[in-house]
Amino acid sequence: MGRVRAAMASTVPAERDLRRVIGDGGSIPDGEVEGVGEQGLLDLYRSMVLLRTYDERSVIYHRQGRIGTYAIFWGHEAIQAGSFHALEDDDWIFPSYRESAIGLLRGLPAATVLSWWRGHPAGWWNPADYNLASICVPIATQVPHAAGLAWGKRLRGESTCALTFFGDGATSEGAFHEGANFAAVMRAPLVLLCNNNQWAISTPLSAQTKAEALVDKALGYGIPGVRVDGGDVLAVHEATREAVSRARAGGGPTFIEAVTYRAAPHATADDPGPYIDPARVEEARANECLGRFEGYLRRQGVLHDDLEQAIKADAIAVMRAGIAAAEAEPAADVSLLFEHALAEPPASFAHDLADLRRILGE
Amino acid sequence: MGRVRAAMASTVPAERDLRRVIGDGGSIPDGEVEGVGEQGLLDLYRSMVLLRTYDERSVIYHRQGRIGTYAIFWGHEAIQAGSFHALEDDDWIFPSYRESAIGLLRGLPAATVLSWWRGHPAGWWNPADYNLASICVPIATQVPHAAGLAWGKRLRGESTCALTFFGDGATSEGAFHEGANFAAVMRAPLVLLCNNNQWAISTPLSAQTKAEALVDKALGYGIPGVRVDGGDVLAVHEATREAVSRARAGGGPTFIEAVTYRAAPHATADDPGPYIDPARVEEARANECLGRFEGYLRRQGVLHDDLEQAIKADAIAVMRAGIAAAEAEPAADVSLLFEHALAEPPASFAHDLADLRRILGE
Amino acid sequence: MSDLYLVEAVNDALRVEMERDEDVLVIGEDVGRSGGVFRATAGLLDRFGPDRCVDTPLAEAGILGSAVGLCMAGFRPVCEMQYDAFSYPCLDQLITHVGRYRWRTGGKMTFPITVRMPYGGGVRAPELHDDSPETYYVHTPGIKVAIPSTPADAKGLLAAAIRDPDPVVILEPKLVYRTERGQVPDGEYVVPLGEARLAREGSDVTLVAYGAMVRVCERAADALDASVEVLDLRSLKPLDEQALLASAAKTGRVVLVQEAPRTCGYAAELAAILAEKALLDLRAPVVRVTGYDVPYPYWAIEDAYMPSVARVVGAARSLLDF
Amino acid sequence: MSDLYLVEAVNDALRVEMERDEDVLVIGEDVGRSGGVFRATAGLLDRFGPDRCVDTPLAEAGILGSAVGLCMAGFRPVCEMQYDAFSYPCLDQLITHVGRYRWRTGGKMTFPITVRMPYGGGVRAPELHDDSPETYYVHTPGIKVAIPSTPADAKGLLAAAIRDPDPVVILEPKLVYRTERGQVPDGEYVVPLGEARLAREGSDVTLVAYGAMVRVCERAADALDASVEVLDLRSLKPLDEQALLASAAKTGRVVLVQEAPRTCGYAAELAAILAEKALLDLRAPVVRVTGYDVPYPYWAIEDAYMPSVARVVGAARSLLDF
Ligand SMILES: Cc1ncc(C[n+]2csc(CCOP(=O)(O)OP(=O)(O)O)c2C)c(N)n1
Ligand SMILES: Cc1ncc(C[n+]2csc(CCOP(=O)(O)OP(=O)(O)O)c2C)c(N)n1
Ligand SMILES: [Mg+2]
Ligand SMILES: [Mg+2]
Repeated sequence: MGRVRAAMASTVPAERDLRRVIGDGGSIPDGEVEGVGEQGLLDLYRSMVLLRTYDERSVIYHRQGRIGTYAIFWGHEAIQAGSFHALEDDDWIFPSYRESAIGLLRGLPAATVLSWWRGHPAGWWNPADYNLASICVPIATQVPHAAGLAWGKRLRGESTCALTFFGDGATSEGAFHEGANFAAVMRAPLVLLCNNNQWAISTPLSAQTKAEALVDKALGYGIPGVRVDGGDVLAVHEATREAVSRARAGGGPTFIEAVTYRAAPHATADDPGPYIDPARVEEARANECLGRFEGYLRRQGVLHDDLEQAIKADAIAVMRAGIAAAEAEPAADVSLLFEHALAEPPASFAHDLADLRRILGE
Repeated sequence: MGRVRAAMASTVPAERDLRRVIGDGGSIPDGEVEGVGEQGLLDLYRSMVLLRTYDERSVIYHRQGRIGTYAIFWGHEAIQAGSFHALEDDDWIFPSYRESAIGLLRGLPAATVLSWWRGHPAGWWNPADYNLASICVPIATQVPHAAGLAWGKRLRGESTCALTFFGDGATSEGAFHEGANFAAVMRAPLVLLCNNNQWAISTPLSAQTKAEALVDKALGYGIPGVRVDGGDVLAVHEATREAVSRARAGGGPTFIEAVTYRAAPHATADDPGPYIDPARVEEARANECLGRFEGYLRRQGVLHDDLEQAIKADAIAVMRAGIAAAEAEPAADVSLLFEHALAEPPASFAHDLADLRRILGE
Repeated sequence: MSDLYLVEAVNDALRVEMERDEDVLVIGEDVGRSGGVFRATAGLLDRFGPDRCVDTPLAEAGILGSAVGLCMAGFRPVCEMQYDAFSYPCLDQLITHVGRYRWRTGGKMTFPITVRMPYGGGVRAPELHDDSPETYYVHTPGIKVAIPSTPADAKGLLAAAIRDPDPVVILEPKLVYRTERGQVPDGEYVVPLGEARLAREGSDVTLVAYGAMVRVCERAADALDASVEVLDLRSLKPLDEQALLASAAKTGRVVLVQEAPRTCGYAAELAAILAEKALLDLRAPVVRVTGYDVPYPYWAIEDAYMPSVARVVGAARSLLDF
Repeated sequence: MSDLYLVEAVNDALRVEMERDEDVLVIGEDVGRSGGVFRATAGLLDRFGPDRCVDTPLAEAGILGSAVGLCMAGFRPVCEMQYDAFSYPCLDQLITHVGRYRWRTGGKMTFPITVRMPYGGGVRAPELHDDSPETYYVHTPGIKVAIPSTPADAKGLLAAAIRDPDPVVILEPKLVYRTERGQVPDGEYVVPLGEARLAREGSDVTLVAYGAMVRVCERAADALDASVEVLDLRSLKPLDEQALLASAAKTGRVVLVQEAPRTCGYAAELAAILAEKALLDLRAPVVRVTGYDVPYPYWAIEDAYMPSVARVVGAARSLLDF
């Protein structure tokens, strides 16, 4: 445990350059983000509530055996919602498993995402329908995809840009490095959004890198980098907006390090007990992003009890409908094993399927 | 050609932070490296001459069909010799194909290296005999090897360190990134020596990275970085010495960017005509590292004609003996196909070999 | 003897071998503080300290690449790849260096690297937690490959791999990590590479498998009204060719079972050996029961992808009725 | 018709397809300014500009990974891997994404990526410029693989790959890049994937090969005093199984030739198909003539590693005398 604490200590977020907008309701005053009015604030809030609700319900659904293993993103809502609202609808998003529900903010049915976690092909979607890539499971491998898409959009002369999410651990992978470098060299309009929650499963940031801050990697790619408080939705939003407009203006990619702390298990299968310091987790939970934003909205007089309840009720309704729809999905037909693997399937597929149906007594 | 020149322009080495010791014999005065006396200067010179001779002879041997394709390192001798002499004999070296002859400075027979380029198993050596890893062909893949060796030496409590050479293009590979990060995290006593000759075959540095300087990558690994004039053997030597002592003191790895310019074809098989600016090459050749060092040594009164001729004659003798010995090697027996692939070969190998001998009528 | 789950036997092997030889290091993602996502390395950090059980950065090529260097410093690294499909980033180091470096030194330097990983499907996991990548490893020169199906073999084969002077890849069937317990010898226990295990004797038809498919074949054997032989290969490279040919000679009917996609899967290699060396013994075609040549599916339909008892039974019957 | 070297036919195909479809991009290391280390992409930069013929950073996973994103933007990227053994860093993207992404979208999105590379030995090159990596590609679901042996097929198969909605890997035998010229149709020319070519008709024994080994088999056919059929597969996945089975049915004797290491090589897949579907046609064992299960050697001894005419002749004789 001693060893673990030692690690912990050095993974407490360095305050260095940490941009914030939301105050603490006391000595630190609230700021504002230019151009984000009451409507904008409430849009951010609705998105955060929807994500939070999705996450909390999913953990329950998992316990009830209604979805499979699930990667919890409790406490990451400010990063996801704040950056999302800096994008236009035709900008592309490349999520990792940690942002599995980001599509909900673009109208992707909750049932689709829940089906994905249920291991059901109803979890498929066409990335082009939502400008949203599939959920990426292998760490950092989505970064070159995002670089390629953004590069391609520039080649087409479109003003579209792309944003990809990845974690602190992901920055150790060659795929991150190659993707970030491609984006820089190709002047790809891309936002490289690093969710630095300071843990890669049980591996603390201190065992992942010796960089003082992950944002220091930006210089090595010759791109701008900015470091924000990942628990401050407005700071994330503002930083992403700047990166997006730079990208649209032909300024290429920006690396954003959004610093937060993983205050939940890595996934439903994970037990952080052996490796994480409960006190530090409590601290993070006490300071979690949704509560901070609610305090801000109330201090601004934008949020009041009725509205909060209405918004939360809507989110719960979305999830209720979503899980019901996901569970109403008929069992997937085994033909789906073969059907979409290739646009032009070989003869062997038909033979294999017939054989399989015979065995299954269909 | 316009496109190419544009690229060229931006690949002229930025002077930023470029450390130099050797002056220009005019306005820029000569410096000195503390602790490097006449003997040390002549050791560096002998090594540079031996490498230069190896390289120039090899190009001739290739034309004569006495060795195969060969990666030319003309103009890189200052980087190789300068860094080499900052190491002790039990420090490890991890070369790329570009440093194929670095072993000569440790007593590896020229015949061995020439045999390697002749595709002959006599080109094998035991890395442990010279603390010199095998010549690494896949770009940047030796970097994690060096990180692992250095990490292991630290675990053993030895004061040994390691140095690995790689190019500017190599910094784009995931293998470089992962290796550098491992070295930093494991506090491995390693010198990451980047030979920035500004070209990766036909790809200019400007198409490789948008970083203002490759040394800027060091910050992202949380390690010190230094940028030196790769044509200045004393600057390279001094910088490497500092990195080595930091490594021995437990300070972990250092990234050194040694800036030079590839004034020869990438390899004997390459024709730079279509992509390189001859004027820029001429400039580089006029300012090549051996001549610069000879000027310095003469200004210091350390070198005079007889000595220079003697040293160059020795080097040529080494190469004459080397190629003779390499050519005297008997043809390799086909059993070598199988013999060393596994410490415990499967039965099939004996059968395959017998079969092969039968076919070959042996 | 202890009654252990397969994953516990892996843990036992690691502990015993690390005690036996202090040059043995365990490195990988999450192998230390958490003891591994499957707990295969549980307790090793506390017992052997952070220098011998190392949580590495998240980079598989970095793990295997630095293992090459650790060998040069005299260590015997045991690299954990967290899951089958997450081992692919290390293939470049495996193919270009791990399998070739010894040859490159004229046999002067050995690379006793062990790469171990959970592999295979059927565990209701998200995408890319279900692959059977043995072909990529078996095809690579200079690499040995073993796949246990029982707790005892999981311990013995891993111990053999760690002691082996050559690089060995051990694929551990995660589907049976914690299904049935088995008797495992305490202390040092080695199962030599290259020796198959006759899981069941029979004379009418041979079912050849490894890893999780051995159980499937045993159940198929129960379901068949014939004398069925089940051969658990245990070691894919080196292969116990004699055991394969002997069983084929005995039954003349061979079903080859693998989870991996069919094309160029390991069953193809076995079939090729039979077609070359056992032709006259064969009383019926050699049939393969394998995963399909499609991406491993989402788990709601994974059971239809995995070779099932029914598919193996069907294949065996087709040979018996041939 | 033009009389071209194989590598010139590759260049011709790229030019024609880039003219035909402006979504076709050529990306890779040194494909632009220098026109490729083998000149396969010569002239494309000048003709189509730096947006369509792109010198990328030195990172194979980055090349293939960004190609996935380029497809999402509607392009048809043709990725050059500079050499066989330098394609290994891209295997992770290939296996985890290129071969699976279409399935992952329920077939809604296609990934018309072409990966092409020079492959194979015999060119007196330094280490790792000689591999035959087809198994790694063929075994991967969602990937098609073709290997031409003639200039005309090099053009036609590459054109087919570029137009194909699925990812296709083309391995070009660098040994025959500039050995013999061949007649190549001008302008648009497509050789459909999945159709083998009967290089030579015969009735006593079949030699099955692809790439540079087709020439070796033809020479072996000349050397044999028997009626020899030579089947040039051209496309490994999809495979022209009918052509293989038809020839096996005709001659009853089959020799499978590949440069790659034996274990789990593509010849194993062919042998397995024969053992399952042609058993009763076989008059002799199915034999493989392959590279050995060792690292590709230094070039002074590479001729002993490569399947030779003598080895193929020996194998064929053993079947004829069986
Ligand atoms: C290539 C690869 N290696 C290993 C894994 C297993 N794995 C899943 S999540 C994870 C940790 C990722 O940490 P980080 O990048 O910080 O993202 P976070 O989960 O904290 O959001 C690991 C190692 C994987 N999915 N992909
Ligand atoms: C993984 C890999 N990809 C491609 C190549 C082919 N190749 C050989 S040298 C070279 C350029 C390397 O440039 P750089 O790293 O700058 O080193 P330099 O040759 O300039 O010393 C390339 C692409 C290779 N050897 N390895
Ligand atoms: Mg994290
Ligand atoms: Mg270079």
